[in-house]
Amino acid sequence: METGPWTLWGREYDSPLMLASGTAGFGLELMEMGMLAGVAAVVSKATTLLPRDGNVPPRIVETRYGLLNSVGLANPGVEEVLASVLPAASRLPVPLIVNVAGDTVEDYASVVERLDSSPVPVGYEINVSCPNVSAGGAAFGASPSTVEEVSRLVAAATRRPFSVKLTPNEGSMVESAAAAEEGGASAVTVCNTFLGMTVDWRTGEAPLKRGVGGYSSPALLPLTVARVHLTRRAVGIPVLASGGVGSPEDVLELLAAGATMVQVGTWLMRRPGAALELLEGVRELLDGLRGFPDGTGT
Amino acid sequence: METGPWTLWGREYDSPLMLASGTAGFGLELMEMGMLAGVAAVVSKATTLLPRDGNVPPRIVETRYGLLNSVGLANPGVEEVLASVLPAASRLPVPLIVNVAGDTVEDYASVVERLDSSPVPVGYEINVSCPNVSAGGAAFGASPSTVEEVSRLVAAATRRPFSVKLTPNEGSMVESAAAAEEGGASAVTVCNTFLGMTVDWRTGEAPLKRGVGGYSSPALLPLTVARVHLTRRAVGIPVLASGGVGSPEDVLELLAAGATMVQVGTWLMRRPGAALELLEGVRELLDGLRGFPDGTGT
Amino acid sequence: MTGSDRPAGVPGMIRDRMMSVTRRREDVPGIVRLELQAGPDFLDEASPGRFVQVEIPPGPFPLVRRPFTISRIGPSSFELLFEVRGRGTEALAATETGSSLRVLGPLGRGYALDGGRWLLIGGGMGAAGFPRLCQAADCGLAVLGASSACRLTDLSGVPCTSITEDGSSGRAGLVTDLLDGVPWEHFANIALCGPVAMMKAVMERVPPGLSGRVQVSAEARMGCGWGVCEGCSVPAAAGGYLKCCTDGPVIPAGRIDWERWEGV
Amino acid sequence: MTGSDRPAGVPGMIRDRMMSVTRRREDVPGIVRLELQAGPDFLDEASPGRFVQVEIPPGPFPLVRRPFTISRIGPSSFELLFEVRGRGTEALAATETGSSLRVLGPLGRGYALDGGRWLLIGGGMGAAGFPRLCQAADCGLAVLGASSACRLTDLSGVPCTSITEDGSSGRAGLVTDLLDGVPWEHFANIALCGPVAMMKAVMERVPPGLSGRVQVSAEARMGCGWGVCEGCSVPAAAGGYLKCCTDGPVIPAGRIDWERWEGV
Ligand SMILES: Cc1cc2nc3c(=O)[nH]c(=O)nc-3n(C[C@H](O)[C@H](O)[C@H](O)COP(=O)(O)OP(=O)(O)OC[C@H]3O[C@@H](n4cnc5c(N)ncnc54)[C@H](O)[C@@H]3O)c2cc1C
Ligand SMILES: Cc1cc2nc3c(=O)[nH]c(=O)nc-3n(C[C@H](O)[C@H](O)[C@H](O)COP(=O)(O)OP(=O)(O)OC[C@H]3O[C@@H](n4cnc5c(N)ncnc54)[C@H](O)[C@@H]3O)c2cc1C
Ligand SMILES: Cc1cc2nc3c(=O)[nH]c(=O)nc-3n(C[C@H](O)[C@H](O)[C@H](O)COP(=O)(O)O)c2cc1C
Ligand SMILES: Cc1cc2nc3c(=O)[nH]c(=O)nc-3n(C[C@H](O)[C@H](O)[C@H](O)COP(=O)(O)O)c2cc1C
Ligand code: FES
Ligand code: FES
Repeated sequence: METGPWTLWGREYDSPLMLASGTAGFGLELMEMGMLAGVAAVVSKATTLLPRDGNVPPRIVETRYGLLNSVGLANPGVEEVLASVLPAASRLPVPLIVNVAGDTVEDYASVVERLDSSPVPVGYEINVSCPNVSAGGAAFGASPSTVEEVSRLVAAATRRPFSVKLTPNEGSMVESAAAAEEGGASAVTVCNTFLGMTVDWRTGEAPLKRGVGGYSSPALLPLTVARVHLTRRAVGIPVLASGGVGSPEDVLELLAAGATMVQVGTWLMRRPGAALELLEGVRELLDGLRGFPDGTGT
Repeated sequence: METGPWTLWGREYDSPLMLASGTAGFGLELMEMGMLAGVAAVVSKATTLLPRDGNVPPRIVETRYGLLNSVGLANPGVEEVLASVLPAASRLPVPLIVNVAGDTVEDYASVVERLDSSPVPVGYEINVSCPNVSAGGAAFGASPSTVEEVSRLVAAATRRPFSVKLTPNEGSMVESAAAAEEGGASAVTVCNTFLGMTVDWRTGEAPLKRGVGGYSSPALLPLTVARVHLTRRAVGIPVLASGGVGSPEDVLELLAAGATMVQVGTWLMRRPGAALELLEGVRELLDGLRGFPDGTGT
Repeated sequence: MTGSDRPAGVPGMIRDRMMSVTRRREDVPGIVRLELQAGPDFLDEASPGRFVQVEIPPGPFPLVRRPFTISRIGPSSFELLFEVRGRGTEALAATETGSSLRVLGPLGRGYALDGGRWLLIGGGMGAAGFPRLCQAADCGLAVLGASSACRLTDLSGVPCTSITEDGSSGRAGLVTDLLDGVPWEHFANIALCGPVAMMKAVMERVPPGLSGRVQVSAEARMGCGWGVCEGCSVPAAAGGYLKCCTDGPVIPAGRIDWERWEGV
Repeated sequence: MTGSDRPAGVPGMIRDRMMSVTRRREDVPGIVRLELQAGPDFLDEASPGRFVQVEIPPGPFPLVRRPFTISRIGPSSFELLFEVRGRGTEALAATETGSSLRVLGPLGRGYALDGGRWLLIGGGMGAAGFPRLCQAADCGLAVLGASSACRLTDLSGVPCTSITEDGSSGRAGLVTDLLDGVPWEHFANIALCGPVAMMKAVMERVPPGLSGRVQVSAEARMGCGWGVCEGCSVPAAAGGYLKCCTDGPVIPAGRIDWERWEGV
C-alpha cells in the first residue's frame, strides 16, 4: 500500500482520491463551491457520441441502507462536451478524466477520438458497466472478449491512458480485467454500482421506471475490497477502486487491498467536501501508524 | 404476490419464511429453544459426500455494516448425517430441506442418492454457489451449462423436488436459473452471500485466512430484490429468495418482487426467534392493507 | 453543467456549514419549524425560493440529504418549516434546540423578482417558502390547500384563504375550488407550488395569456442538490429534462412539459 | 449438531429475553459492570462459565450479538463485567440504568464442578467469570494478569495476586512470572482463561501430569452462540474443530489442539 505521494499514469498526487463518474459532473460545480481540495482527479460523468436525455424520472430512490440510481447516462453528447464543457473545464485546478460510454463497441473509440482533439482530458475511463441502459453498459463488461475488443479499439484511437470500468454484475470481473490489460488498457476501475431494485410491496410497483437500477452504499465496501484484491492479483496495471467509500478507514482499506487510487462517489451526495475530509482523515490515521507495513492484502 | 397460505412443491404453509442454509443447523437447536414457530421449512447446513472440517478460523468477521463468513462447508459428511442427524431431525415439527454441496458435478447426485434413503428430507437445495471453497462452490454456479448438468444428474438421482442455489458473483444468474429449470430443478434459490473481504489497513492482512469470504447484510436487500425480479421473469419454477432479510417489510418486498418463499439467514444470528417476529410483522402489515394488489413487480 | 446553467453568484457562495438550531416549534403536531443561526454570507444569498440540503444526523443512514425551502429569514437566522413524512424528516423533527445541523446552501434558483404584485397558490407543504417570498415581494393574496396552512405559513398580513380535502380547517375541497373569484389580471406574478396533480389542475384554471406569469416551485427527489447527479429531473417543454436543483427549484411554468411531469 | 453436542438441560432453557439494567458501575474507566434483572428460569441455569449473547442497541449495526460471561449472580439478578474494546462494547457501555437489553442465554457449557479446590489463572478480561466460579466452588488462589484485576473481579475473599505488563498495578511482568511459587498439586482443578498466547505459556508451566486438571474458558468470534453457524471454531486435539459456543466455552485443556490454536 502506498502511503503517498500516489502515482497514476506518470503523475504524482498528494491525495489518493478521485471523484467518481456521475457524482461530480465535470468538477465545475465543486470548483465554484471551493470544494476541490483533496481531489487528485475528477472523473467526469459519462459522455456518449450522441446526446442522451437519460431515463424517465424518478432517477434516484433511497432505500434503507443505500441509494438506487437510474440516470441512464444523461449527457449532452461529445460535440457539446467539446464545444462548451471542456473549455470551461480547462480552468479546473486538477486533472480531468473523461468517462466514456457507448451503444456499440465502435462508439467508445469514436468518442475517445473526438475527445482527443481537446487538450483538457488527461485520460479516459471506459464505462462498460452501466447497469442503467439496455444496449451497451454492463452487457459489454460481462464478456472478456468484448472488453478486450473495446480496449483495443480505444487504445488504437488515443495515445492517452485509459481505465476500463468493469461490472460486478455479470461475467467474471477478474477475467475481464485481464482482458482489458491484454487489450491495452492503462488501468481498470473496480467497479461500478451493483444491480439493485426496490419494490413497493403495497402496490407491487418499482419506483424506478426500468425496475432495476444501480445500487451504491457504504455497506458495499467489502464487496469492492474483495474485487480490488482479486483484480490486483490478476493484472499488472493500476486498479482504481470505486464503491463504498464513506470514511478515511475505507480509503485505507481499499489501498491496502491493492488499489492505486480510490474513487468517492455516492458519499459526495452527503458530503460535497468529502475529498478533503477523507484526505485529512487518511493523513491522521497514517500519522498514527509507526512502522506501516507495505502489504497489499494477503 | 401471494399473501398466504404460501405454497411450495405441493405443500401449503402459513408462513413464507424458510431458515437459510448454514444459519440454523438442521433446526434441532432452535427446536430445543422453542423457536421454530413461524418457520415454514428449515434448509439444513451444507452436506457433502465426505466429512469436511471447514476452513481455518477465524470464520466470522464483522464489518461495519455486515458479516463476512468463511465456514467452508464444515459438516460431518453424508453418512454421519444419515446415521445420526436425520434420525434426530425426524422430530422436527417442520419440513427439512437438505442443502447439498460437492467438489465435482457427480458429488451432488451421489449425496442426494444417499440422502434419498432417509424419509426425512422433503427436498434438497443444491448449493452451486458457496464462495468459501476453491473447488466446486461458485465455480459451478457461474456456468449455465454446468448448472444444467448438475440439475440433470440430481433430477435423475431423486424424485424429490430440489432447488438450485445460484451465485450472484460470477456468470449470469438469470441464464443459470433458466439452465437449472431446463435441467429439471423444481426451484431456484436467489441467491447466496456476495464475495466480500475486509483488510486490516494497519497490517495489510485479511482476518479471514482465505482472504475473501461470503458477505451478508440487511443492506444487501436491494441486490436480492433485483435478482429475484429478474429470475422470476426468466423461469416458471418457484424462486426462493435468500439475502438481506431483517424486517417484515423486507419479506414483503421480496414476495412482491416475485419470490415464492423467503429465507432468513444472517438475521438469525441477531434474532434466533426471527421467524415468528417476522411473520407477525408480515401479518400486521398485510392486515393494514386494503385492496392489496396482486403485482409481481414491474 | 457549464457555469451558465447555475444560478449567478460569486464562487464559493454555496457552503457546507454546521449551524446551530436556536429554536424549535411544533405548533401543529407533525409540522416542525426550526430556526437556524446564520451569518450574512448565508442570508445575503437566501433569496426567496432557494433551498438548503440538510444532512440527517447521526448518519450515515439515511444516506443523502433532504431538501428544504428557506421559509423565512431574520437578521441572524433563517427558518425551515417542514412536515414529518418519512424517516429523514422524523429524525430531523427530533432535533433539539442547541444542537447543530449540517446545512449546504443556499442552493438553486429562486423566484425571479421583477416588481409587481404576487398571487400565491400552494398545496401541502409547498407553501413553506411563501413567507420568504412575502418578505421580499409585494404579495397580494394567498390561496392555500392545506390544513391550517394560513396560520402555519405566517404570511405577515397577506390575505390568506385555505381549504382542505376533508374540511378539517374550514372549507372542504380542492385548492382549485378557491380560484373561481380570483382576479387573475391584478397580479403581475403567480407563485405556484404543491403536488404535481394539483398544480396541473391550477394551470388549467389560469386564464389564457397569463400562464407566462406563473413561476413554479418544483420538487423532485434529489441526490446532490448542486447540479451534478442528474437525479432531480423535471421534464422540459423544450424536450429533455430540467434539473430541479439548479434550473429550479423555481421554474417558469412555460419551461415545464406538464404532460410528462409526474412529480416525485 | 445433534442434541448430544449441546449442554444437557431441559428444552427451552435457552431463552431470548429483554432484561432490565438495574445497575451500572464503571469503577475503572473503560471497565463496565452491568447488573441485569433475571428470574429463576435464568439464574438456575447460570452455572459458572456459561455466557450470554447480548444484542447491541439500537441496531441493526453491529449486526451480531456480543458474548459475555456471566460474571456473578444474585438472588434476582446477574452481572456482566466487560471491557470497552470496540464499537459493540462501546455502545453497551452507554447503557443506562433503567434501560433494557436483549439477552440470549444462558449459553454453552460451563466449568465441570466435581469438588476439590480451584486455582484460577487469568489474563485480561478472561477473569470476568471467576467471581461466579467462586460463588459455586472452593477457590483457593487467583493469579491474574490485568491492571486492577483483583479489585475488579471481586473474588469474595479468595487470595488474589496480579501483575501487569507495564507495572501499572503493583508488579510488572507476565502472569507466568507469578506462577513460580504456586503449589500446583494443592489444587484439584485449574481454571485458565485469557489471551491464547498467555494460556500457551501457562500450559508450559503446568507440571507434567497435572494438565488434565486444567479447564480452559475459551473465546472465539461468534456468530450465533447457540451452535449452528460453525463460526466459533477452536482446533480440537482429536482433529477438526470444537465449537466454542456449545462444546465450550469451558473446554478441558486436553481437548484443545494448542499448536493450531491462534485465538480470536
Ligand atoms: C427543493 C425542495 C424543497 C422542499 N422544501 C420543503 C419544505 O420547505 N418543507 C417540507 O416539509 N418539505 C419540503 N420538501 C420536501 C422534503 O424534501 C421531503 O418531504 C423530504 O425529503 C422527505 O424526507 P423523508 O426522509 O422524511 O421521507 P422519505 O421517507 O424519504 O419519503 C417520504 C415521501 O417523501 C417524498 N420524498 C422523498 N424524498 C424527497 C425529496 N428529496 N424531495 C421531495 N420529496 C421527497 C417521497 O415521495 C416519499 O413518498 C422540499 C423538496 C424539495 C425538492
Ligand atoms: C464466551 C465469551 C465470553 C466473553 N466474556 C467476556 C466478558 O465477560 N467480559 C469481556 O470484557 N469480554 C468478554 N468476551 C469478549 C467480548 O465478547 C469481546 O470483547 C466483544 O465481543 C468485543 O466487541 P466489540 O464490538 O466491542 O469489539 P470489536 O470492535 O468487534 O472488536 C474488538 C476486538 O475484540 C475482539 N472480538 C471481537 N468480537 C469478538 C468475539 N465475539 N469474541 C471474542 N473477541 C472478540 C476482536 O479480536 C477485536 O480485536 C467474551 C468472549 C467470548 C467468546
Ligand atoms: C447518481 C450516480 C450516477 C452515476 N453515473 C455514472 C456514470 O455516468 N458513469 C459511470 O461510469 N459510473 C457512474 N456511477 C457510478 C459511480 O461512478 C461509482 O462507480 C459507484 O457509485 C460506486 O461508488 P460509490 O459507492 O463511491 O458511489 C454513478 C453513480 C451514481 C450514484
Ligand atoms: C455463517 C453462514 C454460513 C452459511 N453456510 C451456508 C451453507 O452451508 N450453504 C449455503 O447454501 N449457504 C450458506 N450460507 C448462505 C445463507 O444460506 C444465505 O444464502 C446468505 O447468508 C444470504 O442470506 P441472509 O442475508 O439472510 O444471510 C451461509 C451464510 C452464513 C452467514
Ligand atoms: S439533485 Fe443532483 S442534479 Fe439535481
Ligand atoms: S457461534 Fe455459531 S456455532 Fe458457535
